[in-house]
Amino acid sequence: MIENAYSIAELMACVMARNLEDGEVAVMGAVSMIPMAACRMSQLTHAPNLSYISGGSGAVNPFLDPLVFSSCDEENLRSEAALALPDVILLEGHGKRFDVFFGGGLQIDQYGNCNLICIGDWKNPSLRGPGTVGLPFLPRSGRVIIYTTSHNARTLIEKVDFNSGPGFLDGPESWASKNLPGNGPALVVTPLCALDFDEETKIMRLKSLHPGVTVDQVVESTGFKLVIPNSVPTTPEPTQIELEALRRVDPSGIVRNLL
Amino acid sequence: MIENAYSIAELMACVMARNLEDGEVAVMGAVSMIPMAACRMSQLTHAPNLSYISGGSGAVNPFLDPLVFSSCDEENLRSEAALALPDVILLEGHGKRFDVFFGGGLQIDQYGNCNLICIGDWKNPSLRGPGTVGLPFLPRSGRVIIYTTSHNARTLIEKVDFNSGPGFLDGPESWASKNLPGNGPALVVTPLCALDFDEETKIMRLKSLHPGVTVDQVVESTGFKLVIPNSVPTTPEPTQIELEALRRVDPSGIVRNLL
Amino acid sequence: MERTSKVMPVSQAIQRFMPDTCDTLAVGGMHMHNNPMALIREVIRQQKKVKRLVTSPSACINADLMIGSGLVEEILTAYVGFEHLGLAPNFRKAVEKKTIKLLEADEPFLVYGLQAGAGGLPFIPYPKGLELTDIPKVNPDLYRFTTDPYTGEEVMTAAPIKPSVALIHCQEADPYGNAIFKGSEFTDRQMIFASDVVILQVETIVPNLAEKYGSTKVNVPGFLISAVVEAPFGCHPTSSHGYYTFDEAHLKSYLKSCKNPEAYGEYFQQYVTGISEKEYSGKIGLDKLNAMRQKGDVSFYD
Amino acid sequence: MERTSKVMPVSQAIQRFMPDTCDTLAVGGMHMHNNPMALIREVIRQQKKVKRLVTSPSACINADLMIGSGLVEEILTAYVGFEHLGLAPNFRKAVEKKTIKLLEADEPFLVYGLQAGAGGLPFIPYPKGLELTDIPKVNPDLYRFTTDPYTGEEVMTAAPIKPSVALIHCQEADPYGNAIFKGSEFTDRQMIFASDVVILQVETIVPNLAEKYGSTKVNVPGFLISAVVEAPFGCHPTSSHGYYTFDEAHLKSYLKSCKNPEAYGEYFQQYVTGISEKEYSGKIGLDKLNAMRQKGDVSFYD
Repeated sequence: MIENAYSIAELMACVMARNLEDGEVAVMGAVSMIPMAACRMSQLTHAPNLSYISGGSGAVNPFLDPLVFSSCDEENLRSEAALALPDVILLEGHGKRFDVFFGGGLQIDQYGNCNLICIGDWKNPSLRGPGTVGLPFLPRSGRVIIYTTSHNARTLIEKVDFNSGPGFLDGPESWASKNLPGNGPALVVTPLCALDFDEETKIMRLKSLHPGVTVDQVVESTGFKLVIPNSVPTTPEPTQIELEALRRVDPSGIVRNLL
Repeated sequence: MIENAYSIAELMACVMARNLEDGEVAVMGAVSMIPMAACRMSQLTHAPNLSYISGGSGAVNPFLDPLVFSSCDEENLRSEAALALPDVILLEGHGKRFDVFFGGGLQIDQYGNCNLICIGDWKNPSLRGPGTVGLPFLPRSGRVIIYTTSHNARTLIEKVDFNSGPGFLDGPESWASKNLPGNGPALVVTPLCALDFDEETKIMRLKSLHPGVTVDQVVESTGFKLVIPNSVPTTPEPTQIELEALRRVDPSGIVRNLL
Repeated sequence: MERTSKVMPVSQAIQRFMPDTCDTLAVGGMHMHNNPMALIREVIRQQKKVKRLVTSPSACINADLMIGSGLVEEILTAYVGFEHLGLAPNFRKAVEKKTIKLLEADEPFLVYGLQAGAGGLPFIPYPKGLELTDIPKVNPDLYRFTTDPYTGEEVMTAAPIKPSVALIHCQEADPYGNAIFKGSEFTDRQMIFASDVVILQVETIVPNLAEKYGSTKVNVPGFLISAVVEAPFGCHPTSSHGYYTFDEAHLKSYLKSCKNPEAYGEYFQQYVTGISEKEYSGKIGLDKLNAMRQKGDVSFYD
Repeated sequence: MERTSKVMPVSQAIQRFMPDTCDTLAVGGMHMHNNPMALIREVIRQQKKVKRLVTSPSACINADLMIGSGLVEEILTAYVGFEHLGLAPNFRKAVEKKTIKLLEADEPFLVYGLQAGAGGLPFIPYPKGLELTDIPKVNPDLYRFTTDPYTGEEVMTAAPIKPSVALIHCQEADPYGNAIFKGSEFTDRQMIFASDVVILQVETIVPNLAEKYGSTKVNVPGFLISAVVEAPFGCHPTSSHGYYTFDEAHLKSYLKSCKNPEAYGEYFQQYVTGISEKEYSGKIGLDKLNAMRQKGDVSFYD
């Protein structure tokens, strides 16, 4: 018997997993415990032909029983195949290899641009972040799933201080003018809600509220004006099947205890 | 006891081997039985720290006991290390990785330019050759050792019909103007003689005559005016030590029976 | 839900994944090694046309047989030959008689071009000195020049190569297309990464490939593979590294057959068009094939 | 004549092959894995200065410790951090306080740049779309633009990276420098190919490495290696793939020590400058180190 109580990080994993389709190929970078769990649980439930590459390790379809913290951990290499990092970079550059790229940032703006570089001016930052690693590949990926464990008005802001992971740039005109191979940001998953992007304005839109969260709470925690539909559904709770798969992937509760 | 009679191809291998120094790194392409034997015998005699890469196989320091015909044969992989072909191309492009590149051609001209493409005009060739493979890297290699098993006036000609492996180009001025990382052709080994290049004119120069060969014979067999020094020594015959090493490398006589 | 196997018969793989006229076909293998002959023979049987054939830096019977079949309009290559056995007769004839268009290239062009194709790079600039051959003069479409923004100097470039289909031989794969090269990879892995569709032939299908060899040896990810064809001895008459050596006698008989059209027709009838791929190994003789199995310690490559 | 071994003690390797002021130093390892810490600690002990430090796309304590030592003038990197353990304190402080010059890069810049350096390529042009970040604006020396000669479009370029010295960890090497990565290679093999001088630290020296693993697994050729240093547990507190995992408690204590200068000085005294590299594993405790050995089936990676 699986305990039915779930954590918010587990719900976030389920929201991501539901967005993944059978046969797709996904890739993720560092500190990606939730996306890794989402991919692996999807393989065990509705998407047995999903493939995913665990960041810098180059591992293709890690078995991840159990899940580990580090994207470059050798445990990832208990996998179907493994690529040297330069090969992963080839795949990321190709433009048609990845259906899904998981991204995030210190800041995420209304158009889904991400920033892993700094808060404030680059020359004189109030906070120096770690650096952007592979996020510049976002415009060459099928679609981008953005996630953050901090839904607040400092993280979700109107415009990133530094664009290190392009989303819809300055909005629909600038995006369209670039004619990029990727389809841009598609989904944002936070501890409060799931969001997508308005087709016309390319501005982030509330998609579903996690159980117990209100629209006001989301609005207050967001640093820009979200698109709010007339009726916003509640994010479905994890099903028994989802929880079973998730806890098989993550028996030690790495995701479960993350938030 | 080693039989002291030697074949011309064996003598050619010895001439090449004597040109290789301890600690150097050499590379060769297809149909390279003589250079491969020369490298391997050098390791067993005077150059234990010589390294060599056997063409397309990517094998580093094949043990080659015995020698094989094909540069891409799996037997080459009985070696110290092995690289994927794109890695060999990186090394060839670097400009400081290889001290020696073994080259050759359907035609070799007075400035050491090689041609593996065609006889006659490219658009209307009287003979279509196989293609040039890696010879364009010659100007980025420390020095080039050219060899041919056909010393005649059709092979050694004044100007190649198609330059697919640059030597000293159109002579000293054009060579100097290019300021290349390599030092150009250094040695030519044929069944009749060894040749080097005049320091000033960059024209091929008779260096030593194989036993029993005359200057006239070489001149008649060469399609351009060689530089002939006043006195031309005879190529020293293989020593007992050289023959022992060579036959250890090539017990089945692949090189021995080549010519 | 069940995971979908990509394993299928050779006829189905070619039928399904290769268009009747293929824009750019890449064939793997280098010299007389790892040539995906089972796939190539089937392409000829099914009379699929090829607008542009791309080879490794050193092609052999893989290209020569296809050219001999008359299905190839143009070829991008740096070498077609039979190494110590001599020139490639059909390639030579077709170029000399101008029945094929030749896109002359050097080895780095193919390596750089495939890498650019694989990585979405617009081109690869050459190291200085490689522009000194006559090749850029005869292939100005693919060899071009631009400015090095760091030095201001002019540099030669290689165009990206993006094959529509690649035919590749790996020694072993799992049913999902994850695969290994037991010996040399040549440019085959690059072709896999650069191509839209990859049809793989293998000696053996191994369900738990990564457990057998360790995942880091399995460097062909299954998601790049469209079909897996089990074709034991499928490289014959070329070698399959770690499995068997090349059939020198057969290659010589092929070369000899090319000297007159009747003999070539007979070779074609006997080994290609007149039989199915299933019948091929029987035609060669299983005893003979087994005798070519690598005699030495193949575990050396494991 | 005898072949010359490249094996030497860590102190000798750094003394002999690293200049007192190193133009460009590349350090291998990614995140908390395969960091060549034995070599790095020795570089700090010998107070070798570094004009430019180049890291893998994700550096960790390898870069942070060197920055903390005050020896680094500028850094070319795409990330310095401790993954799930948080930000890199010395890197962050040095950038915020401008005591280091930062050459901001992204992951592909490092991969492309090392490849260009390794292959003598003048630069690598980026795939379209990667010019859309703000990085090229803040690093115009290294990110430049040229014309794609096939389309006429403007493309962004990555400059070649050619480190004067690289410090790299491989799991095993033979005495001549032929070496293997048991797990992931990250960008370490590229650094080896791009650098003028490579100092290698290994867990174990294995005389017949190619016989043990098969030559195709041995993809670091000895002729690129200047010195081989045997340094068991030499990656501590980071992991060595296939040998041992990272020491999370130690990494956390390092991060904590960075919060005040006294504690950091004490850490330095205790683990770096106050002891020789030989004493390091004793300081950590061999029992503890052995307990971190990979528990699972490491033969999976063989």
